[in-house]
Amino acid sequence: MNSGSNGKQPFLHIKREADLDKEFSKRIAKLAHGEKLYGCIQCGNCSATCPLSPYMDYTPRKVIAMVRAGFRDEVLSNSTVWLCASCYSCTVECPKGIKITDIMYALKREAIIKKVYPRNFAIPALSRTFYDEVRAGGRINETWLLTRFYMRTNIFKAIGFIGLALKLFGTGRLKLAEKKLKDRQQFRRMVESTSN
Amino acid sequence: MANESKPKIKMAVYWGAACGGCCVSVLDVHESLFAVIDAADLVFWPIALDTKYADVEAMEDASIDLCLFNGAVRNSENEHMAHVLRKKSKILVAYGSCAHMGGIPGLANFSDRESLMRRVYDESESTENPDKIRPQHHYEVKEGTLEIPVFYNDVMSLGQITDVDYYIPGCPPQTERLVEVFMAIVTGQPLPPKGSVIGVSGLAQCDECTRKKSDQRSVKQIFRPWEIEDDGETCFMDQGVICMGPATIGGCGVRCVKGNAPCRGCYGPMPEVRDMGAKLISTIGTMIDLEKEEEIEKVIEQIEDPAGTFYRFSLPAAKIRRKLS
Amino acid sequence: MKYLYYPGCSLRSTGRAYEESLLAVFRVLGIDLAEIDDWNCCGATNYMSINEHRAIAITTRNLALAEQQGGSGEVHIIAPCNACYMGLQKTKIYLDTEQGLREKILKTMEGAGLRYEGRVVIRHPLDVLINDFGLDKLKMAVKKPLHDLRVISYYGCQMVRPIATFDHEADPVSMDQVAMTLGATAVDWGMKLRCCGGSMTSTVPDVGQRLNYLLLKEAKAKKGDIMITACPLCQFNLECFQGKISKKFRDDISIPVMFFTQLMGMALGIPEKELGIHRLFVKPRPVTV
Amino acid sequence: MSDNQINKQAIPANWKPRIAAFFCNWCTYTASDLAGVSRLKYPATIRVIRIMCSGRLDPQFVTDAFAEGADAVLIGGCHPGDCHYANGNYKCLRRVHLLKKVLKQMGLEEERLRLEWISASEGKRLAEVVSEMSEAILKLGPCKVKQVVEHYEK
Amino acid sequence: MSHHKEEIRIGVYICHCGHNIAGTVDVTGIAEYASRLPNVVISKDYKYMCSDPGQVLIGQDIAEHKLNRIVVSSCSPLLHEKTFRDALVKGGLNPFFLQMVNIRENVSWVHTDTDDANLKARDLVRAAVHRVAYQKELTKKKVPVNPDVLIVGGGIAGISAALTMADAGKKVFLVEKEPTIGGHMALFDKTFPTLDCAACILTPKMSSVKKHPNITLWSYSEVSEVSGFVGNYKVKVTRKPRYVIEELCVGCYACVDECIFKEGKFPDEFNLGMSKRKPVYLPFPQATPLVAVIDDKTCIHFKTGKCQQSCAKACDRNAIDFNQQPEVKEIEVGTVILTTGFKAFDARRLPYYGYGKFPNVFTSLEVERMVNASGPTEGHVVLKDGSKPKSVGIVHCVGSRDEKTNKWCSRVCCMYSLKLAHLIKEHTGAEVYNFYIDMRTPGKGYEEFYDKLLREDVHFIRGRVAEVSDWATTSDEEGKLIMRVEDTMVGMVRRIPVDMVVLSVGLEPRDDAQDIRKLFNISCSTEGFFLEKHPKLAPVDTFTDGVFIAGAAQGPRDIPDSVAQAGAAAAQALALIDSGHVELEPNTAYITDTLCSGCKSCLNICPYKAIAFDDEKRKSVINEALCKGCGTCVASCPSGAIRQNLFEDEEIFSEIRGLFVESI
Ligand SMILES: Cc1cc2nc3c(=O)[nH]c(=O)nc-3n(C[C@H](O)[C@H](O)[C@H](O)COP(=O)(O)OP(=O)(O)OC[C@H]3O[C@@H](n4cnc5c(N)ncnc54)[C@H](O)[C@@H]3O)c2cc1C
Ligand SMILES: Cc1cc2nc3c(=O)[nH]c(=O)nc-3n(C[C@H](O)[C@H](O)[C@H](O)COP(=O)(O)OP(=O)(O)OC[C@H]3O[C@@H](n4cnc5c(N)ncnc54)[C@H](O)[C@@H]3O)c2cc1C
Ligand code: SF4
Ligand code: SF4
Ligand code: SF4
Ligand code: SF4
Ligand code: SF4
Ligand code: SF4
Ligand code: SF4
Ligand code: SF4
Repeated sequence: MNSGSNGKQPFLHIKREADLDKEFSKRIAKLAHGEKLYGCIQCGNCSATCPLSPYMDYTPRKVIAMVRAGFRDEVLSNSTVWLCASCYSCTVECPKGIKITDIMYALKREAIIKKVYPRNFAIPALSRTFYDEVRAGGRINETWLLTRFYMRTNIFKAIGFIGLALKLFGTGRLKLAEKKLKDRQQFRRMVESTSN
Repeated sequence: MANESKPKIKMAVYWGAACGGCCVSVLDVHESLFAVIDAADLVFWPIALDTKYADVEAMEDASIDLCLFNGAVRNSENEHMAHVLRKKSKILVAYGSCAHMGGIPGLANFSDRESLMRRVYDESESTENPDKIRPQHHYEVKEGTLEIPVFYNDVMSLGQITDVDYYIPGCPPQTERLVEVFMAIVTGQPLPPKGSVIGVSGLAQCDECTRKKSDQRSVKQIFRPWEIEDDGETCFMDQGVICMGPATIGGCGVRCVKGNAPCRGCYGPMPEVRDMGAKLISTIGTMIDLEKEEEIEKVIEQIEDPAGTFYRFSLPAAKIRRKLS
Repeated sequence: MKYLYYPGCSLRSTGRAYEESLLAVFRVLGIDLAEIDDWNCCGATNYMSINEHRAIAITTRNLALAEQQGGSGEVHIIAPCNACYMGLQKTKIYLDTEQGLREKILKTMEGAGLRYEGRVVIRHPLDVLINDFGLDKLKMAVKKPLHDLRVISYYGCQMVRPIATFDHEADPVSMDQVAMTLGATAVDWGMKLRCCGGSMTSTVPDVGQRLNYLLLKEAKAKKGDIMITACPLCQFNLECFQGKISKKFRDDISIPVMFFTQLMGMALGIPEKELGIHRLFVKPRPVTV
Repeated sequence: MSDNQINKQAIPANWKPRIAAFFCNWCTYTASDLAGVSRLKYPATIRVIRIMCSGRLDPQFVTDAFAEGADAVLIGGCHPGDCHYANGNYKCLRRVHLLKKVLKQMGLEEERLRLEWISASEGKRLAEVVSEMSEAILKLGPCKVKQVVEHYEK
Repeated sequence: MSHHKEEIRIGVYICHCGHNIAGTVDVTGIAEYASRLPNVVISKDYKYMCSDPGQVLIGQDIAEHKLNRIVVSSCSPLLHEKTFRDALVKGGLNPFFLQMVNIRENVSWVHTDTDDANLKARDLVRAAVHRVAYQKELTKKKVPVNPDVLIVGGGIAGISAALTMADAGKKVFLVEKEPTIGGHMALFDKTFPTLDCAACILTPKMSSVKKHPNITLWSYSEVSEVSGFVGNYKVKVTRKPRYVIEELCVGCYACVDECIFKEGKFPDEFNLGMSKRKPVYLPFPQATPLVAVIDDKTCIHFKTGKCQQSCAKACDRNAIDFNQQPEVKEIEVGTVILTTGFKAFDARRLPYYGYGKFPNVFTSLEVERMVNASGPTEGHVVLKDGSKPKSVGIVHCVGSRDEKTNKWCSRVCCMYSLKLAHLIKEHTGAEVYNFYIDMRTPGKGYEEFYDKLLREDVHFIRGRVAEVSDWATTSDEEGKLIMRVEDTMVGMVRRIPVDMVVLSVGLEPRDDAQDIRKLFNISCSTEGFFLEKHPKLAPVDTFTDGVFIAGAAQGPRDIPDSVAQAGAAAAQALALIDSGHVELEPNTAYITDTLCSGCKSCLNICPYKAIAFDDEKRKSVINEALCKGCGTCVASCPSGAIRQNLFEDEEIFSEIRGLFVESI
């Protein structure tokens, strides 16, 4: 996935200053304690401790470096942020106290707002489904969550999981209806009244 | 003692905001009174003579040789007379604690005019004032306009209103001191520089006080005088009772301590001290022998009304002259 | 002490057995729980990816409700699900430390007729068991000690990370202590805290299932009889995909995975039915037989 | 003259608090140097007067500073147990406690007098304290003592 | 100012300090403003006031304008007060007619708003002008300096300082906490970058200490009390009982051999617990002093009283004395050098490296002992099971450069990790991996050493190790310790199985650094190392005159730097001693008889018991020699009878007034 910028000159590994987003790191740093981002010493502890780094396009360390330098498009459109499982081990171990997990969240949000996340990559869709579900009802019903999620992505995948679903129903671990909030109107109003 | 050959000096005694104790102290000169009368003509003394303000105003400037002004300045009448007497007198003496530092009336600076009025005319247990009548500066009656003095928000010492030549402190001043000063003036002895506090010993009360003072003063608790069994011999401070003696200039003959009560400081501070209350706060704070904040706090809680204690006679003359509103 | 109880969504579905066993165990031990009335989703992790402010606002609603219900003074909330626990904890800390954020959120709360004062204390059931109830008392309550049982404690990510309050962030021991108190052998292994993949197991099965495979494989390698967890998602991932994983990696990694409260319930002699043992896919033979 | 009430007035525009700061030579004054050497930033509100020990702090300095126009007074000394002169800081602590009680009775806002232990290595703490205090005093507005005193001066 | 007989003539000097001040403060504007203040005769701004021309300028103006008070508005008085006082003296004025205004540390460096900064600078200058008018002529008191010196801590720094001082003919008391001197260096086999044998260079120095006629060595001892002041410290040293009479013991090991414990049973501190010792032991064969110690916590005699005391019987010199008690020595010295060294970081604080859990995870210090021929493994680098490792991973920065433990770089561990890599390779031929974040090798010959290692087939992986674990994912990982790290140069996470892990622990302040600090009245920096007076210009001085610091107690440093610092500290101490006397700041308190009422409020408050009561006069008196000038009594005297030179009430009151009251 490491193929130059926008397919224009696929084999050229060079980045020009003009192509960088100079404000990018500042936006990310605005997070709680985000300014610590600038203290990164590129030690790679985050990557090494990350259970998912083997599957990521870029290691977390590299993402941090790219954020600092303003490689916005590359950062937002690769798999790393979406593979972050929020396990927080990087955050706990980073010698410079950088809240890498929170930065990953911020990058996810930025990607969703900019709609640049990898298409058909299931995780953003799950987030979106989850989000809509909570906004509507205040609580999650995992049955509907999964159903809607699979509808959004790939219905055929769902078929592979049907056996599992049936087993869950069988043991009473999935239900079709879940108690909703008492005053859902009020809850929704509260949710709507917030902004980011 | 009076000097026959010299003409009698003209003397005035006036009271502003005061209890009257100072006037009484003048009478207290006992047998010396004759000496005084021999040497001085009293031209103005509201407590004893029927001289009107107008008579004083009519006097020639600097025609009074010696004026003892006692009491603080609390209203427009006090202020007016302070200015008049200043003009008419060669030597204006702030006589007693109130004229010197504001004195007991000065404690009213912990309050303000409005609250005082409210208390006196509306709220006090014995007040019956359904129409909420308050004293008015001008009041029209058949006979014409009545004017009563304006009551100020602040109490001030005489020195804060007008130029004072000498201060004789005390609540009231020790009479012997007055006689000494008077005689010095009459006999034309060289006088101390203007603005001096006179009739004082120059050392704090403890110098004269015969109570035994410990070399290892360490206080872990503060008592009010009635909470201890005073042995009559040990320094009050060593017994944990706040005594203003160490910060108070001598002259009274430690009369309170001799009467087994701690000094309250009516003679005022030592000359090097700018804020008597703050200075004793320093001394007391230092001698409390505790290090934990909670414990310190507890002991300090035992000092009831600390501002009133440390500034009992000197509030208007303190650096922070009154309660801020 | 009285505790407010925040179940969270999962304890009402895939993690039902966790709730059932937790309530049963706490009842037997005499620890009082009162469910927070009208609680809503904690926001979990996915919500954070969309809108941080909203995620914090909806979590704060739960805290505010708890304060309302819990009376004056400190209000202790037990949140058994790791994700909920972390979400509530993190929200509380953000509100305590970020002045600007607090003002914003409090305004939102006000709009919803709620007040949040910061009196809540977020507790994990393990924290309460060890630090309030006490392991000595627990030991005395054990009816059927689990001798000869090798227990693998799996803590998952979000119990002690990123904010450790009652256990070490890199080397937690609380669940092991509980297991030992029940008479079992706590197996020391290096993957206590290693991520199970979270939602990845369903969304990116290739990756998620591999993470679970590694965990299960190591648990077997360390000769564990049983794995215990304190998180509905971990339990779900580790247990429910075992068939698929075995097939995929051609390796038998089957091992019972249960909630630590279920294991406690067994040792305390609580009937299986009340502990939701029947809901497990992999029967915990070593304890049931 | 002379019968002003002390007016409650609005905080004047552009007004910035001035804080008299009495710092002990060994700890807090050194901390202020450290803050400088480390180029930390804090509001230009404090005016430092160096004394050898917080034990030298005479409560008269405090009342005098207010009377001359300070909006607040900050006293800085070594941490308890760290006094360069064994225990001068404890003596200061007790005086300040007592003084605070008196000033409270005088109607002075508590925020206007602050005692802080700031060691030689705590440049950052110093900057924080000054910033905090400046903010608090900015909210309170100018101190009225000077106004009162001026009213008393002929 | 009516009481001043002479006319006050003030000169004001505003320093630019290059751009340091002038960049923020309008120096010419302030100078102009100052020229209009009362009593100011002349006011100038100048580029560098502390430079020679700046000082000369003051002298010239004093002569030309008959100045009798000087205000210098520049940097902190803690930095340059002495400079400018000297300039006054050169100009023929008493040095105490100077007042400094700190418009650098307290203004230009900390404020950004120039209006506010200028306003503040003006206020401060005005205050100084007001204050200086009241300043008096004073003379410094001279007190003789006791030429004896106390050195605390017998590591390489303490040893070097002691020998330098003793060779210069001064009497040295060297106090060491442990039974032997030598410190950390005594543990090492070789030292970087030259790889010379540590014992070969250290032990001769240790024995010189013992033999030197000018050195009194008290090992197994600690300083328990300090009083007095520069040039004249009184110190109490507590000597712990070692139950062996030092003068009689010749270190023959007879007692050790005959102890009823046939084998060592208790962790040997010197070998970091990797070997066992008996209750009676000598730390190592070159221990200095070479005197046995009996550890009363493990000795049967002390535990039960029922030992046959074969140790004592074995000693034909009758050196063993079970009745020894702690002994307190009182000494008087003029100067002190603190060389108490460092503590190695406790690797247990980072559980993900598995120290204490996996037997084959070692700390660097343990490996130092291992490679040492006289160490617990006789110089063999071996795993716990005695076999040779085939692969070894060395983790740099353990407990350094980490916000959660210690933020600082420990400075020596890159170099000693390279050293250990070399030695391990040499001893075992194993594959050696160095995991580093940055390779820090600044020093003479250090980069060359790194270069040598790079060519020695040692692997260098740039990345901070996240975890050392025993879970294997492949068969070649089975039974190994797996190190997980990102190879940041390649951008990929790697798992590297090794047999042995070495944790290069960082350097920390010692646990008792705070106690020592309090005892000697010095400061510690934020991280807890002893604070120097100035990081560049006075790196071995402290804020307490006569107390110097050197070695790793001041901050992480290697042996060459520790020795260099020790030399510097010795030189400073010698300079003080050889000047024969110290001048004391004339800031003592004094009592005005005519104001003292004898209230005795002051008697019990002086920490130095400088105040006494004259029963005849019924007044208190201050012993000027004892007063250290804190001013506590001054503030407390209710009569205002106690005053303080340099900090007179009227000086401070006028400073306050000057700060707030516009006077033009
Ligand atoms: C693993 C390792 C390897 C190293 N290798 C090298 C190397 O190859 N080359 C190199 O140049 N540097 C090396 N160093 C650094 C070197 O150890 C230090 O530079 C050096 O030891 C500092 O010497 P010191 O005298 O300041 O402190 P220390 O060696 O720590 O000595 C301090 C002494 O003071 C004593 N003491 C402490 N407190 C008290 C007290 N309160 N009262 C009395 N005595 C007290 C201690 O017992 C000790 O004897 C290494 C460091 C480590 C950790
Ligand atoms: C660009 C740069 C920036 C730096 N910044 C810093 C910094 O911010 N902080 C820091 O701590 N260090 C800094 N340094 C390092 C610092 O410059 C040196 O540590 C310091 O100058 C060394 O001082 P010195 O007295 O040993 O040598 P020098 O400063 O080189 O002085 C040697 C003197 O000896 C004279 N001399 C030479 N030969 C003879 C001779 N034969 N006879 C008579 N006189 C002779 C020279 O003319 C010179 O005056 C910096 C160095 C550089 C190059
Ligand atoms: S662990 Fe922290 S410092 Fe190291 S590379 Fe990752 S973010 Fe940077
Ligand atoms: S929080 Fe995300 S980036 Fe960090 S270690 Fe866990 S999965 Fe990796
Ligand atoms: S303090 Fe009071 S009681 Fe004590 S000696 Fe002084 S005047 Fe006397
Ligand atoms: S003892 Fe004190 S209070 Fe009493 S009269 Fe004398 S000065 Fe006044
Ligand atoms: S007394 Fe006994 S145990 Fe102790 S050292 Fe001597 S022989 Fe060993
Ligand atoms: S010297 Fe090297 S190993 Fe030691 S802390 Fe510094 S960078 Fe890390
Ligand atoms: S406190 Fe002052 S007045 Fe009292 S004895 Fe001491 S010096 Fe004299
Ligand atoms: S100034 Fe301090 S040291 Fe000197 S006499 Fe007073 S209390 Fe003692």
